[in-house]
Amino acid sequence: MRIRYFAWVRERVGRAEEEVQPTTPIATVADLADWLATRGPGYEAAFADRNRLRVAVNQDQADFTAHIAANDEIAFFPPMTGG
Amino acid sequence: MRIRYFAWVRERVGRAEEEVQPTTPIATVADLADWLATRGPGYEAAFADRNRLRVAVNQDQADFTAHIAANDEIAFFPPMTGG
Amino acid sequence: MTVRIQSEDFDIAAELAALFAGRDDMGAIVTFSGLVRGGDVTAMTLEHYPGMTEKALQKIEAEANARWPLKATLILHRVGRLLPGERIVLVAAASQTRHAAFEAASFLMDYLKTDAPFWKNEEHADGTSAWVDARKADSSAKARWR
Amino acid sequence: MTVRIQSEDFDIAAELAALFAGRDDMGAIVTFSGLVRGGDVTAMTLEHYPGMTEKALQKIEAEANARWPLKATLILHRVGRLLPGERIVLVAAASQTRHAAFEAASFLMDYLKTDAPFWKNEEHADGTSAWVDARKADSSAKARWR
Repeated sequence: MRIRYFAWVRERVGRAEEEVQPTTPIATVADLADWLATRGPGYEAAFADRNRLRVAVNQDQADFTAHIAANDEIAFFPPMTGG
Repeated sequence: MRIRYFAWVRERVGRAEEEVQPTTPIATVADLADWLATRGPGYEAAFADRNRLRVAVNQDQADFTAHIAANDEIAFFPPMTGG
Repeated sequence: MTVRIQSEDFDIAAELAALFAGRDDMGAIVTFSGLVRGGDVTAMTLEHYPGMTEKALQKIEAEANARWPLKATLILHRVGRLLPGERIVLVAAASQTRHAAFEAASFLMDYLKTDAPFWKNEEHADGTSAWVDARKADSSAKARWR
Repeated sequence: MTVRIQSEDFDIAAELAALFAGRDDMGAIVTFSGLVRGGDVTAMTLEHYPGMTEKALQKIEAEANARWPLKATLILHRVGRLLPGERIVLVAAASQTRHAAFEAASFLMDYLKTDAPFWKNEEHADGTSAWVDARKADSSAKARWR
């Protein structure tokens, strides 16, 4: 699974992207977020408040209930502020 | 009184502007239009349908009931189509 | 606030650059450009009422500035004979927020269409020409700002 | 339909000229330019999600084209570090009628603000920097198009 982080999520996690192989069963984005949050204080801080996070699966907006598979690209970021 | 004509009003009247000294008493734009319409077939055609005419007095939009005086500049033209 | 009537073409980027030079207090700029449409029309001649035109446009511009917190406005209108694809009008409104800029630019155009003394004469492919009639849609567009 | 993400500045007139070159079927063109506002902000860095950004903008553009009879659309967004007064975004919508062009450009901006993966980080005069929070006003602006 390829994970990408943007803006303050990236800063808290300490990296822009990574390949992960979760050690717990992952069916949805929520499962993945739960597992990522256990990987250290930076991750914990990044995933502390899901209301402040937005998600994309394979570069399309999604939500925490979306089902994901091993080859998917999952991104976590704050609400967008373009324009 | 200085009179100005624009667009098809100008074409029908056959001139863009003129100085006139009406031979009947003129209190309002309507009085002036009545008098101008008697000045020939072109004028008659131009002033035949007042619903199709717009008026300005001293370069401000006005209507046929507006009072006018000897030194005023009165303009007659179709509805505006700028932009 | 700038109002200009001219027969020459204008350069949108240069006009905007001049208006906003040295300023960093405007986050949002909306422009409207009106072009001569082709098809059956081979040319269009714009007549206006010098003196009254500037007065009317300044009034329209002042009204927009009274309604929205604008940082700058521009109304540039060409007159004379124009060919299809040529620019007729450029309106710009700058504000801190995009909604004020969009609304003000739209307002300026709606008022300009009905309250500024311009008249269009179209030449057609068959050699005839005709004065363009005012559109009912333009008066109702203006009415929504009351 | 054109979507472009770039770090370099752009020339509004050149962009419009390229989009409309050789065409005389569009009477109305509305543009929106977003600029970095100064004041307390000394610089702004725009981060984005390459790949998803283009996809999201193309979706927004297709939606606008489905809703209004547009002749051309353009979305140009800069990324990287920008200074006050610099251009961030240019959106353009061309149609035969001005209302379609105004509405489409306004729609494109409202959707871009909420649905395109850009994030702004502001640097302040005191040396601190902060990520810009999404504004509630932007989600309600988007909601009016439902």
